[in-house]
Amino acid sequence: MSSIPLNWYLIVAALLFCIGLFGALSRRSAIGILMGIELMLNAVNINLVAFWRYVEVDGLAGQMFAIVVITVAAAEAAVALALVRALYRSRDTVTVEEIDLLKW
Amino acid sequence: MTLEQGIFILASLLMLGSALAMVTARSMFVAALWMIGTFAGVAVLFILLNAGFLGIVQILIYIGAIAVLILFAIMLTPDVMGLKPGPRYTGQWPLAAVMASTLAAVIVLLLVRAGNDWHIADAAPNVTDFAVQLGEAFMTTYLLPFEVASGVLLVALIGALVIVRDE
Amino acid sequence: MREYAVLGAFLLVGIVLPAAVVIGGWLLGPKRANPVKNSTYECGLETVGETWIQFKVQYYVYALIFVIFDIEVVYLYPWAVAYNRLGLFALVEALIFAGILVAGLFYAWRKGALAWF
Amino acid sequence: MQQLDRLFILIGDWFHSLLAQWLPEPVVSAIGMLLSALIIMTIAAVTMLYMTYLERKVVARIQDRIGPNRVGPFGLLQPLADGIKMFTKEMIVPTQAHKVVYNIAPVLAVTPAMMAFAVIPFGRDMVASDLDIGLLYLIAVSSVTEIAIVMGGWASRNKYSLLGGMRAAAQMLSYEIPMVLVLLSLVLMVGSLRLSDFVDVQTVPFILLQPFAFIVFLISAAAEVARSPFDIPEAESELIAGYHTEYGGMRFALFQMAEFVAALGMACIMVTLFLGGWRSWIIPLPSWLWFVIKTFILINVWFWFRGTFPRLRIDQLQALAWKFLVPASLLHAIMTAVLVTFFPLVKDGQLVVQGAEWLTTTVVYFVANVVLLFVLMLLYRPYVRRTVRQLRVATPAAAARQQEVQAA
Repeated sequence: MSSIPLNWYLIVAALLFCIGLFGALSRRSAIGILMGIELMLNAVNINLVAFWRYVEVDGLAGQMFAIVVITVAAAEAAVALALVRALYRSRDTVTVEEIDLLKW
Repeated sequence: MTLEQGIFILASLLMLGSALAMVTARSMFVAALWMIGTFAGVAVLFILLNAGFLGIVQILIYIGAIAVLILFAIMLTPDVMGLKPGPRYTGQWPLAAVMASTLAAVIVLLLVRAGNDWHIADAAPNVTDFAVQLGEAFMTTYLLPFEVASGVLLVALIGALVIVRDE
Repeated sequence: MREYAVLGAFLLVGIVLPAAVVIGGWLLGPKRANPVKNSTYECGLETVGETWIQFKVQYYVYALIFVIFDIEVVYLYPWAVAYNRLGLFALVEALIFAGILVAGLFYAWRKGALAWF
Repeated sequence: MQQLDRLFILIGDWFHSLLAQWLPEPVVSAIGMLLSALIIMTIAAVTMLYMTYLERKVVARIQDRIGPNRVGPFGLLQPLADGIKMFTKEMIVPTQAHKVVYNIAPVLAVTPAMMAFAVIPFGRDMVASDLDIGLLYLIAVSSVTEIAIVMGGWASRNKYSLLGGMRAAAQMLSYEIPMVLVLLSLVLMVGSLRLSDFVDVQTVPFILLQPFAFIVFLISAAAEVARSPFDIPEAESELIAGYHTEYGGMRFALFQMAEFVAALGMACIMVTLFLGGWRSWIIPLPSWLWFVIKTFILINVWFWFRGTFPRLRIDQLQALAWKFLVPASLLHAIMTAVLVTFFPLVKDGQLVVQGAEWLTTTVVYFVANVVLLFVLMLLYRPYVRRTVRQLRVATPAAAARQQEVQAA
């Protein structure tokens, strides 16, 4: 048995998630928002692996889920950053407040 | 306090501290560097959780690939050095701060109250030759995620290429 | 766990040693800074304009393809390790997996995304 | 002989028992880990110093010169003199630079290069950390260097540094893919990611079984550690000195050190994966001595490259990686997967090839590799010809000239 209670991992992950949430909600730069989302995904992964370690003993679902999350996070980052680049080319800015084409 | 707990606390402090520094950094580049610190802390947590494979994958994918991708994307934007004046946050940042801290307070409170009331298994997971187990799982139970992953990656590749190319 | 503890020791020494060398060099070396010495070097001329230069999008394209293929590693390495315990079925599955990604690579090639102009 | 083979292990055990008399067990093992890390890194650093000397000597011989010969006998003290000079130089931080990142970057460049040595078996039972996913760890660690380089380039606030840093990172990540894919075929044969398993299986070194894989790995490794002909990151004629233009004194030395140590690490990895690691060939010497000899041979291959090949242009370099090496290494992995089903080396964690069977296995794998090489050459012939034709008329002036020739 590990000397670290499951609670500790969950609390740390929750805090990380909330910091990421703040970043995603408040940053002006689109890349900053994306980085906040990456933090949130990492927090989720900590939870998945912690539950795998403490609750699910003879199975791989927790880790498998974490790997899928990593895959999707990478795909998401690739597409989102491509979008940022395309926005910058057409609107000359990466600031979300100035990207208001759909706001009429 | 055992050594394991000490390492956990150090890694968590590194992780949360870097995360805070990341969301408050003025320059996007510096923010990305702090993000790498966070990823490293998460990798240490994975290793402490007996998930060494995921810990290494965390370094390989998040630090070695995604962070580099983000750094490259920052290089393509103006104001690489983060010198342009202007606020870091949108106008709604106080609201966001209140929301995030409320959520954090609620979750932490709930977790502390729940205490150790989980169905915790007695034994640690059997992790000898984890990569082999994972490979066998990919070919049997988790065949669908294995094949879907390649599809997701292909779609992401083509989509991003179409969006990003200067025609 | 012991294996990872050794890695931790390597990380610790690997950071402390070069840091100590830098600090030692800073202590030993002369410290006579002046504005000209501390200016940006750039071929010995005065720096012209902003440091920022417009990077080609090509750098991003390479990083993008790299990320996609790097994630493939996470799936293919466990597969390769378990391969001698699995049958021909595993080969077929991995061929499908790799085939889909190769399709992506060839799409990029046909679109000219791999060329450096 | 037995004693000599286990020399370092015996010293380690003796030291361990000495400390265990006074200190509790966890503290002793912690001290042991830190000491082994310190010793391995110190050896790597000293070897790196003499690699600079050796490189200058070897390249000098290739260019019909003598090389350093003033300081000490045969110039043997030259690297020490260089080191002292670097050490006592003034440390300049450009006013424009981002101070913190500027200072951290060189340190972070050295760390991953050094950390690679943690999992390499230097001799029989001589491995600091016998990680079960050692190979994956090596790949992960080597991909971290890029970040330090981008950091150095960015923090200098200098166009050339920034450009050099970006180019270096782009090159490294491009060549990581063929490297990883070619290692996939070795993993298929061995069925493990533990580096000591790789050594155990290699009764016949893998360079004979998979020569094509070795060549691809050699090329990618050269690019990965920015050795010529892939030294674009610091192409003096194009970028002054690349990402470390603004660095001087000890910080510059650390960047250089990172590069040389990474080259040394790559040589060690290649010895472990392709040349049979510490296994002795013909002459029975201590296992660690064989490891050193093989590494020395590979290091000289780096220097031979340096003295022989001209530098590639960045577009050629990227084309080589993505258009040839990646498809080729993928094909190679598929070919190996098929071969492994019919001629397995390892089954359920047990080595199944014995004695004379090695001969047939080696021949089969070798022939398959050669056939693959020929097939690839046939496949790429039209492409190469077309590219060469396009290159001939690349510039407008050349196109005009060709039209003139055709008109006449």
